[in-house]
Amino acid sequence: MLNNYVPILIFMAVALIMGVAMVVIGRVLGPHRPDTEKNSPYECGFEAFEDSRMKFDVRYYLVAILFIIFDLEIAFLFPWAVALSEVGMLGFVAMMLFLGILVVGFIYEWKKGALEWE
Amino acid sequence: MVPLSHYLILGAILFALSVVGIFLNRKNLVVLLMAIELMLLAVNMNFVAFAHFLGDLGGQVFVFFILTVAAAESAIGLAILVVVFRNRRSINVEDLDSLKG
Amino acid sequence: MTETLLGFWLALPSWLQILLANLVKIVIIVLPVVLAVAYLTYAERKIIGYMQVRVGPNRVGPRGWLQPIMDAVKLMFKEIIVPTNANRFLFIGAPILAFAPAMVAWAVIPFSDTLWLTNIDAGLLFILALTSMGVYGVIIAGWASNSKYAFLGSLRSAAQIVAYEIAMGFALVGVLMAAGSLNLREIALAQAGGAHHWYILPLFPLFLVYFISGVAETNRAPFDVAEGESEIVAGFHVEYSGMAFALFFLGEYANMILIGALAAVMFLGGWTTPFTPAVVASLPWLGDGIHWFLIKVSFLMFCFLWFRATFPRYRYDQIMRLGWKVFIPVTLVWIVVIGVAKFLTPWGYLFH
Amino acid sequence: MDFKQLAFYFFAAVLVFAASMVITVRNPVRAALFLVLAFFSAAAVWMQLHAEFLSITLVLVYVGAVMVLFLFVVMMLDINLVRLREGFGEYLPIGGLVAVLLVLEMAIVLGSGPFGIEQMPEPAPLPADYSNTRALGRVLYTQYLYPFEIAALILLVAIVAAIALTMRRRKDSKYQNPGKQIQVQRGDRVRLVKMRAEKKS
Amino acid sequence: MTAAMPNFLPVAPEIFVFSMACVILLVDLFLSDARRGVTYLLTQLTLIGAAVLTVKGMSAAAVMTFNGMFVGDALANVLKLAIYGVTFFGFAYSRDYLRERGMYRGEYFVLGLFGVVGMMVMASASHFLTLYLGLELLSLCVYAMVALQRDSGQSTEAAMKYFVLGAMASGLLLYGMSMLYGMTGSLEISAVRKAIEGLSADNVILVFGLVFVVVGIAFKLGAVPFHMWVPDVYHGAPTAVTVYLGTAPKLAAFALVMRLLVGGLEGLAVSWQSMLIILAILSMAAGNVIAIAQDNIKRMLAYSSISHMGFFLLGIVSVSQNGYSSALFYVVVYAVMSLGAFGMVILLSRAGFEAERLDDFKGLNQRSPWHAFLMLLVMISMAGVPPTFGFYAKLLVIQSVINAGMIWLAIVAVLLAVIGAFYYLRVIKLMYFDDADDKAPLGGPADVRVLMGINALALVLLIPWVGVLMEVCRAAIRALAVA
Repeated sequence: MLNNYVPILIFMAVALIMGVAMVVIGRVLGPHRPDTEKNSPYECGFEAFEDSRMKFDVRYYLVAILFIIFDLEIAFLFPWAVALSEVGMLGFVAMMLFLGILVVGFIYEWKKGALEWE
Repeated sequence: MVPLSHYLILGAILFALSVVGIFLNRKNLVVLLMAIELMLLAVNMNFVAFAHFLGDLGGQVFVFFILTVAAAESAIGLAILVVVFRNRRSINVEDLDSLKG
Repeated sequence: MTETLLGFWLALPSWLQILLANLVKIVIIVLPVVLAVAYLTYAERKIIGYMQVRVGPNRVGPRGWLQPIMDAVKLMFKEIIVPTNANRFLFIGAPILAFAPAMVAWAVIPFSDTLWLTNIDAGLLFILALTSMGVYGVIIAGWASNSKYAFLGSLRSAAQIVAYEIAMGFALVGVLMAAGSLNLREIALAQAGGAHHWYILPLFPLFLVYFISGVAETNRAPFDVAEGESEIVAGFHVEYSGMAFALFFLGEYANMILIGALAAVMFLGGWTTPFTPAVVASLPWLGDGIHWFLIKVSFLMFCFLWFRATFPRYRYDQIMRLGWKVFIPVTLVWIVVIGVAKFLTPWGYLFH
Repeated sequence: MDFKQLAFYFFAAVLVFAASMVITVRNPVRAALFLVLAFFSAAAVWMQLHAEFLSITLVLVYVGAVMVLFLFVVMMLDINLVRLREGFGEYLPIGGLVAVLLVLEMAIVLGSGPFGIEQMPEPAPLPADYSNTRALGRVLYTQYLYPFEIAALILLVAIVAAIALTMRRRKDSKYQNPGKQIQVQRGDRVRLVKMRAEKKS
Repeated sequence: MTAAMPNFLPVAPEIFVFSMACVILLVDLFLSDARRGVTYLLTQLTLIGAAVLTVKGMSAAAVMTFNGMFVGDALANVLKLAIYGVTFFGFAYSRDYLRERGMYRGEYFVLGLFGVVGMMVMASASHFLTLYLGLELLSLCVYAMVALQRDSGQSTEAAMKYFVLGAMASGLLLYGMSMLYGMTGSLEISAVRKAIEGLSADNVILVFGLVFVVVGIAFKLGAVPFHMWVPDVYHGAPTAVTVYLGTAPKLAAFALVMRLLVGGLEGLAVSWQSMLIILAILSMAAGNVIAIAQDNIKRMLAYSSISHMGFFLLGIVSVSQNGYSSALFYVVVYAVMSLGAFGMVILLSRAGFEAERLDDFKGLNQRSPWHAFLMLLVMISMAGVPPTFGFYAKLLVIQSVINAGMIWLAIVAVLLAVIGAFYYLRVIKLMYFDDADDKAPLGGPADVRVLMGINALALVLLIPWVGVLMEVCRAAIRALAVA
């Protein structure tokens, strides 16, 4: 089993090296003449008038939180789907109950408007 | 071959780092939550190592549940953090001082 | 000559042998992928051009064939601008983070029955884990740029990627239920024996969800509002130029092709032939082979371009609604349908 | 030292390095990224313990989801970094000392005890067609049904709690439903009034 | 491999409460604010229904199901019934408080019910995994409930502190569990017990794991020196949540101690006994002494809870059937007393006014002699003055310590109890001998007044049956030993 992961390890190293190499190539071949105007962040031609780290809609957190929960549900579904033929009726019913509880949560989200983007 | 004790010592180092991180960090709540994640990682390391050397799948199942609970827990923890930030405009540990007898 | 080479090879220590052999394999995978990305951009411009009754690029080389090469060379000679107050290290690191997972995921794709880099048991899970890392490049790029437009764009992109990843994951569960394995090769082999065995038939809703989510996940038209030129100029990579930008570009297109390859393996039988064994027996040149895989992927890539040329851009709230309120319920329902069919009705064979 | 050992010590070193950076680095974004690195190397270590599913799930759930949320929070909360930075290093030597002592103590207990290579040898290699995910699925959905459903409840609680705590309808949002706007008929907006033409004065 | 169908009957109360909680969650979504009463009624009916199911399902012998993950024995049943009762009263007291503060939402009740499920899971856990999951289910609900008043700086701050320390405590507990797992090779409590019998009691690894387990438990109990969170959380949380988290979870904590230390690790009693003695003495001393200095009644009650946890640990320390049953008795009595005390704090509060300061109890006798009398009963019971349940509870615990041959410990406990009596008596003095700043008569709906009366009077009027109740506790503990 472990032997199968050795190529992946090598591939990861290769991909990272490739990425770094490409940036380095760009650095070496490309010109490097910074000036204030060029380096200022894009602002549609205006001067930057406030810090870019601004306050954000709480909805983004909510999406990320819900993402965690659903990701976990997927993590539970994977072994179930793979062992589906071996867990029998009981395992099937257990997962349906699990999904039922998830659906209750989903209805709650929906009704509360957590999935709405105004 | 790597003996079991080396995995356990790795877990112990992580655990000690997280405990020290929790007590050292008097400033940033987010880093506090990260230290708690590290602590659970240390625990999981132990369980996975034991499960492997005992040849028992129960430890792996336990880790899976710990992962689940810890993820849900950090979701709630960060939600509380966001609410605290709204009220206090700060996530400095030292600013949490309104409750003193 | 060959014998001296062989002797030299055998004289190497075993770890070096493994390393070199894998490096060669990796090069054999990476080079075509990068070339495919280059010519996908060419195809995109050409095809959309013809769809809009234009010619597309036709100056560099015969019929514009050398256009992508020239583009690459041009990008190499451009300056990499780092905005003031940007976090230098993360600013440069972000494109690498976007590029690397898009490449590594190719390690587990089976191109044909015998051609792959590695054949791990949990292949699909591995792919899902790697795709979920793509979001880091986006978030870090937006944050490190120290620019409002980039940050806003990265948040929007991230929220969108995240929403569609759920739908994608659920769609994969359906495939797993049908195939009973996480191994991509076994999934493809489970569909051998002709087009009527392909999972696209019983899992059609999941295929649609998966493919459209793939389009949304790569921030492609018509779901490219987070990079919409008219609103936030280019989204998270507005501040990037030169090779740093090229890395993002490579990553995005490699991801597109990856989505196509996965869809081909999971829903269209991968390298297996669409003809039944009876037909193949009489016409052996129609049998399994990597060419089927390439044909299927090319067709799916054509769909990506076709969508871009055809559909108007979605609004952001519509995108989020489609992901959360349409795709997730659809996939959930279909998972239950498969399960019920397998356990409670005699029609389980429809889903294998 | 064979490759397996080398890999273990390499990833263990990366893990310890990343973990110590998490608790000492000043910028929370960097701390979060080091935590990602820590999870990644932990996943690599778990892979050597033949916990294939858990190892990939750790990357999927923690690196792919939880740390994204952490990054969202540290990036979007308008944190006053200057205040967070002041007076940071003063406890560092003491903390480092405590950590070293703690580790030494734990290492003595764990290293000496019954967990050496002789007492607990490497278990027999697994059969070639062993699938960790399938094996886990098999026990999870037969023996561990009850905890499995409790886990579902915990996820439900997390959903309810997250929404109850953070969800707010913005009062100042000026949302218009474009669908409705398009569907407007002439009769809804324009009233045709019949008037007689004015007389010439 | 297909598993045999597990026996669902013993789990019926859990299934009922959790499905009702889901139903309530959904029903509440479709209710207007004016008809929120339906949610409340359904919640209370759920608790009553669960009690009925638990009583019906009682059997003499312990039942195991779900592959040894769940055990239904007398201890579990007693604890569950107490949990339903305490939660029922707590919800009733909280209703108007919530309404006046805009927190009268379904989430409070639903999270409360899920927390009850968590406690039930803990009460009948026979596997490390179910114990942990039950604990986390309860904790997650309580974290969220404390922060439910999300515009209040105090309550969100309390939630944050509670969360950080609670999560850390779970981490410590789990680290200990991992060591026990490694040494015994099992996660099932009875198997762990057997494995420990085969090892020597001073096995380094086992004791090493045990230390972490005990520290984790001490955090959850709020025993000194791991009590930092208790006063802040009790104080910062909305009183309606304090009444929830200050009562029923103590019963669940008892289950945690019994299942883990007694059920699984009794073989290591020599080691944990000395640790618990230190915790108990420190808790009684620090709790009682610091409570005197408080001028906020919620903080005072928090320190009082710390000292009561010390007394309860005394029962465990004696490592005997008698001691365990007196500890169970103590915890149940404590839950009822603390319910009464927090109920009274809620009753005194009005919209926009929290009766949190001790001074708010000034002259309560002039405002409402009846309520002052009820509070008097609760306070003397907490102080351990005869003839109240509080007195018997303390007496039994101290007796068990004496029987175990630790006379010095009993003397220390009595001395500290006397010191502790002081601050309870101060409340009584304020109520009867000081003039009220605020002369408004006490309101409160009729049902709450009746429940409050039952709650407080039970501490005295049930005294003739103290023997019967004690016998129930003994039977519960005996069942544990058999299983």
